[in-house]
Amino acid sequence: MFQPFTEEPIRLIDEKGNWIGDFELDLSEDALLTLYRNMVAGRLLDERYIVLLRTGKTSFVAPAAGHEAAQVGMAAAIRPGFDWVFPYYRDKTLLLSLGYPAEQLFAQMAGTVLDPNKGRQMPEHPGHKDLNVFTVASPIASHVVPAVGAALSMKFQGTGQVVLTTFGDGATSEGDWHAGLNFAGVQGAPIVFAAENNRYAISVDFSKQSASARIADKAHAYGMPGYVVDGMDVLASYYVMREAVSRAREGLGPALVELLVYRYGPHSSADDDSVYRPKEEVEAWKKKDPITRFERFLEKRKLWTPEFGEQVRDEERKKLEAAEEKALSAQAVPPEWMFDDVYAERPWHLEEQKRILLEEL
Amino acid sequence: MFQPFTEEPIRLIDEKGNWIGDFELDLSEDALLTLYRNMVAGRLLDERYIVLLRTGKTSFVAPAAGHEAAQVGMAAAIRPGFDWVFPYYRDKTLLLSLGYPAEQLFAQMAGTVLDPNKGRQMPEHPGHKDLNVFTVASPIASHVVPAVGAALSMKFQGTGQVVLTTFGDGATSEGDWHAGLNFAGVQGAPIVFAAENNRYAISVDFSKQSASARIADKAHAYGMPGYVVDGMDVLASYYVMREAVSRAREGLGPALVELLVYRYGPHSSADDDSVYRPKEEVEAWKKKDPITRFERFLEKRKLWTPEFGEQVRDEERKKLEAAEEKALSAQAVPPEWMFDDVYAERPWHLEEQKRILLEEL
Amino acid sequence: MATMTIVQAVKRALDEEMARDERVVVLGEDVGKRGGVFLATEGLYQKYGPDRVIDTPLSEAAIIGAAVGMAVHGLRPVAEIQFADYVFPGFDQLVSQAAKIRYRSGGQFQAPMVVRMPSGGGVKGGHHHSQSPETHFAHTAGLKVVVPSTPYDALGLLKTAIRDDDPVVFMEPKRLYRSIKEEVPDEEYTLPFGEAAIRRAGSDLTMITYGGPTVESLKAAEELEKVGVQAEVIDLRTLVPWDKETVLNSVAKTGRALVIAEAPRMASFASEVAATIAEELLDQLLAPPIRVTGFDTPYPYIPDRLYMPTVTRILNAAKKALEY
Amino acid sequence: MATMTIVQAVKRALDEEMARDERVVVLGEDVGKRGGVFLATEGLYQKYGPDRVIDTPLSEAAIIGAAVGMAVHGLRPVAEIQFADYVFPGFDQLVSQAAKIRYRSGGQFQAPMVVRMPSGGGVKGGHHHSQSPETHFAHTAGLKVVVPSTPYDALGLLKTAIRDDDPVVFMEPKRLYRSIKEEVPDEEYTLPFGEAAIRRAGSDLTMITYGGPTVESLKAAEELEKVGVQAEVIDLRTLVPWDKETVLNSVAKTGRALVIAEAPRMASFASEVAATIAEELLDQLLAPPIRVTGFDTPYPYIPDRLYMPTVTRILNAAKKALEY
Ligand SMILES: Cc1ncc(C[n+]2csc(CCOP(=O)(O)OP(=O)(O)O)c2C)c(N)n1
Ligand SMILES: Cc1ncc(C[n+]2csc(CCOP(=O)(O)OP(=O)(O)O)c2C)c(N)n1
Ligand SMILES: [Mg+2]
Ligand SMILES: [Mg+2]
Repeated sequence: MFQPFTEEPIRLIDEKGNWIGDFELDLSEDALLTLYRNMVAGRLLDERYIVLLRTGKTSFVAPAAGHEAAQVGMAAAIRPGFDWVFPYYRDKTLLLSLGYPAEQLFAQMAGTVLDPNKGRQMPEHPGHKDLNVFTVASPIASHVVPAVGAALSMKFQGTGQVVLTTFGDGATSEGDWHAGLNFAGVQGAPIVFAAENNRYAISVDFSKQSASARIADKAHAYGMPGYVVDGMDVLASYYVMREAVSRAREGLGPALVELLVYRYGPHSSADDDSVYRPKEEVEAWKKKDPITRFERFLEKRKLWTPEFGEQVRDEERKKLEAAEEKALSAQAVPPEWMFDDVYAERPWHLEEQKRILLEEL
Repeated sequence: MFQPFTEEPIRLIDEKGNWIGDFELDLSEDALLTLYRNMVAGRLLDERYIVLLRTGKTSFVAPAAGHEAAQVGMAAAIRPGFDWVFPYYRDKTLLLSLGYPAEQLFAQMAGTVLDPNKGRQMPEHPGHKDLNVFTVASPIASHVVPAVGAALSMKFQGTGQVVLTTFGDGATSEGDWHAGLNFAGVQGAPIVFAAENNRYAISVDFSKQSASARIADKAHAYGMPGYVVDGMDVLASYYVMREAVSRAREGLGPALVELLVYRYGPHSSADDDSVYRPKEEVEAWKKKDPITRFERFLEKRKLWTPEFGEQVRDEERKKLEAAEEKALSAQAVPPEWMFDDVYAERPWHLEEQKRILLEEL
Repeated sequence: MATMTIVQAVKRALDEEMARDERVVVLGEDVGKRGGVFLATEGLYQKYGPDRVIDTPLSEAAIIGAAVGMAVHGLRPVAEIQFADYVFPGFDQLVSQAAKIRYRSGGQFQAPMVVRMPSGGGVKGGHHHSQSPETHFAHTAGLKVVVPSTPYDALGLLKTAIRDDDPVVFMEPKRLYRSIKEEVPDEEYTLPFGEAAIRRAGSDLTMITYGGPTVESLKAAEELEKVGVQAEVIDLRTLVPWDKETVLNSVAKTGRALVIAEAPRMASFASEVAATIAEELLDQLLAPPIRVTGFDTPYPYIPDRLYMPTVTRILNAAKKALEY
Repeated sequence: MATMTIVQAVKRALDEEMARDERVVVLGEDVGKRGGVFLATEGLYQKYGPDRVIDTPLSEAAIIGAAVGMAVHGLRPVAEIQFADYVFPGFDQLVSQAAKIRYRSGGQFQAPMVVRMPSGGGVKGGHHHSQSPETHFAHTAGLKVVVPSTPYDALGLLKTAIRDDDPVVFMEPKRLYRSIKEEVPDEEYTLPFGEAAIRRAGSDLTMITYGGPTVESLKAAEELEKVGVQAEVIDLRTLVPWDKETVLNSVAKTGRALVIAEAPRMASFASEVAATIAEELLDQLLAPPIRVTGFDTPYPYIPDRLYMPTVTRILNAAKKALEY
């Protein structure tokens, strides 16, 4: 049982890699290594995206390096394909860890027909029906209310499912964020709200975003517990999320979990972060790298060596390369698909407009 | 210095009329009697409105009986005509106490030319430039963000003014309410947010509105103090508001004050409250009447007798009758005024449309 | 056959659909014990309980947004916005989530939901209880928009809306809620979207309208009959998709079109219909298509009814068209 | 004379107005140190400080709503919405507060404020970085709507907007931000609202457009010239109020009108212009007014530019009008 509203973030591994939890670790070696592998894969995916951008294969990237521990921890805390996830654009590692096929992620980045979303949105906006991953929408926090609606549906129908929804620190300022958490609180909806607090919303630092010391404090307003977690610690992220998820599943209602992370890269490929944050700050956070920290932990348990790390990286890189190759060699989404899926059936005015387009193609 | 986030509401007069404050009352007898007179006048105004409705002179009333102590206390805590007020539709006693001319309030109820708002809105939507009373808008909580904007303007320009904005318990669920409080918190804006918590938003009781025990608790989310006050106690309402207003004026930032009140009447003249709340509940609250409670207090200080009470009621009734007479005998707003004030100057399309209307008149 | 009002028809549609399909849930402000401020959900809470008739907190974003999530997860939510004027705090949920989830997911997800709202003026409600915001919805690809003007249509169209797989904005002209009574079959029926009703046949002039002003249009047509002019009155019933065919056939026949709506004129749905008529029927027009609409001012408290197309204003426009 | 882009013109207008009038303040997401994501406010924070260049929390309702309050209290706020697509969470503040405060207060209060927003497509932004929501604003009485298409206009019109006593929505076609360079006078100037610019004179066909598609319209006009057709291209520049006179004069002369805009067609501002032309000029029309617009789908990522009126699509429509 973790305490909500703590002064200090909940942490289970210290910077040197020591377990500092006050309970017994109950994860198998396999499970621990999966967490590790997922973080590595997420980091590599992020790097590949930047290569795609440089080579003109995609038009936009939202770097996620630094968010891996939080995202991998969350992914491990839910039941993929059973529970639902309402993610935001910086969640590639979360999705990959949930089993989102990498080639479909790449296809989304490139707009090829392998994207189950049919290339309808800009890069970094995946979504997957079979995995119950609600397709990302750009308007910040707008997915939080639908997430609550889905949770209410689960509650009313007694499905035993839980919703996980994620967002950044900036998202907490939007009215819809408030509307969602408030409604969830009143109804005791089975949902976990996970804030990936990387301290910046593009250039705006958290002190200009909110006057509460912690995002977790905001849970007071909604009658739910608010946990603040070291989001560079994959085990803390996992265990707190696991507890929040089981509370929700048992009918004890929603929780807000704040995961303190840092984004090493700029906000997006369109951003220049040097104008609003000092290089030293970035460097200082890089020293707290979540992957390195977990490597130290695994090493102490004799589960990791530098060679093993290299091997994992190699294996994951190969998988991603194959996926990328497959995704990018698929056909580009054809223009006339534009007229599909506006409605379940195409009404006359869209038939007319499709003809107008075909005329000029 | 009052404590924020108390378990029990702050109270200075007990039910029997005893002063239970732990500091010395610093109000003159005149000031105390003005508070009393304002509550009486507000109650009478409310009653007159209902008569107006019955006689077809107005089309809508939002009964405010039960809110008098809170509203009168607030009014006394600010500097009328210097500070700004962003009220909501149930604030007739607040406005009257601020010196809003009664005939202009009646004119707004009836849509005659004496309404400085030119009869543009339904009844219970007053506003007054000279008094810095922002004209009420129906969409719940939508005035809270402009209120914050005005406070920021005061801060940036160093005017020494403060904003008071009021709203009901239901308003706290709107996204705009959140957006406003959050921005005010970040900027330390000189504003006091006053919740008139009458436990119902039309039929929806507070437990379905919010899972936090108190509205005041929500202040945690915005890094500001949240005070919970017995809003049937005019002195508690006044003193807590006074403190919140001076904090704001001194640059210590915003506060949220929750005033626990009750509305004796239905939500509005279009409502039947018997379907959602028991008569006994209403009766129980009537026993806590804010005017009677203050009469007991004044009586103990030898400032009140039943005869004096009757005299005040008579005097205030006469003033209101004269005001009503004046307001209602004024001309009805002429239809073609409809085309004024859409813009500072009337553009061609409204000239055209005005001609269309004149053609048919 | 039972005689009923529009608000009764709405209630019956909700009740029948909730009984038929347990995925149908109702949510909104005061829809529970209170039965809605217009009593359109009266009795449903008592019958179906708090998990299917949900009193929400006071947030239109919560109402519409939660409906999207419920719909995506498999329910068939019917959200009530207490007055159409209050849809705007939830507008982003409607345009960014409800309208786009099917599209942006490549058809993987869908949001079969209805957003009901009493709309229009004539109830002395001033600007925030009188607006007709249908243009905002019609301009948003992905939404369907329905505006019934009779009890029969309200019942049949609301049932269709609930069964439809797309988000439907269902606008109920509040000034007609109780003013029109009509016989409605006892058997269950639905009405298709995209089919206008010819409320009155005529050969000299076509009035194209929907919602509240259907009443004034019919009155104006009666007046015109007295002077020997036969006006055809078309009630569109659904705006997206709208029944272009019926409109064009009629105008091709009469050569004269009035488009009558109570929303403000500028960039309105009425302009869409007028522009389409001009674009497709230029040579058959004996007079320009004339729009008779609400004015481009906020909806005023005083005057109330004069803001909307009055019978006189419709007749003035008809005169222009006939004398052109 | 300095050569500048639209984004530079916007920055200069803001800088000049802030220097001229200390009531002018700028607020929005990332407008401070970052200088805005398109750098339209670059350097202003450093020059005018955090009380006049305000980085807001991530809430469009906070941005627009606070601007209303500031304006009512005497400032002249210029709010930036990072992308026009993100105006919707703040839409209620725009329609219920900004647009109506003058009216509902009987002229006692006013909200002299500008809401700037980069709008339109062509930047591979998919549905939420590409929309053109001007119709929603034009349909809202109480708002003025301005859409410049050149650096010269952006500068002169933004200065007018800041000095105007009404709320002005100022939409900046983001795909033109840096693609057009133009010489702009060094001296200060303003441009009036409600006056269209005739970008190209012609006698055979009138193209009425604004914002982004002004570029494609001019290209199409050049193509037409090659085949001996003289197209007049009118850039409306302001939508509310719009310059009906210039439009009608031109169409009366050419007899043929294309209305070209990139917003979706249904119930759009383009429909307003087409309907007005039909209503007022029926007898002078040699062909129906044809709308060339964005499609009634959400704005897709793929294809990007094909969603908007292309030169080919404009030429196809011109052909129809000419061969009618
Ligand atoms: C409603 C809305 N407003 C503005 C934007 C533009 N925008 C995109 S990301 C972003 C910052 C988000 O910050 P945060 O929530 O902290 O997430 P992070 O990117 O840091 O992970 C902004 C302002 C948007 N997408 N949606
Ligand atoms: C945005 C919006 N939604 C709905 C309404 C309809 N409405 C009017 S008053 C009200 C309840 C308000 O309750 P509360 O805030 O508690 O204030 P009270 O009336 O109790 O004083 C509702 C739902 C509205 N005016 N505005
Ligand atoms: Mg962030
Ligand atoms: Mg209340």
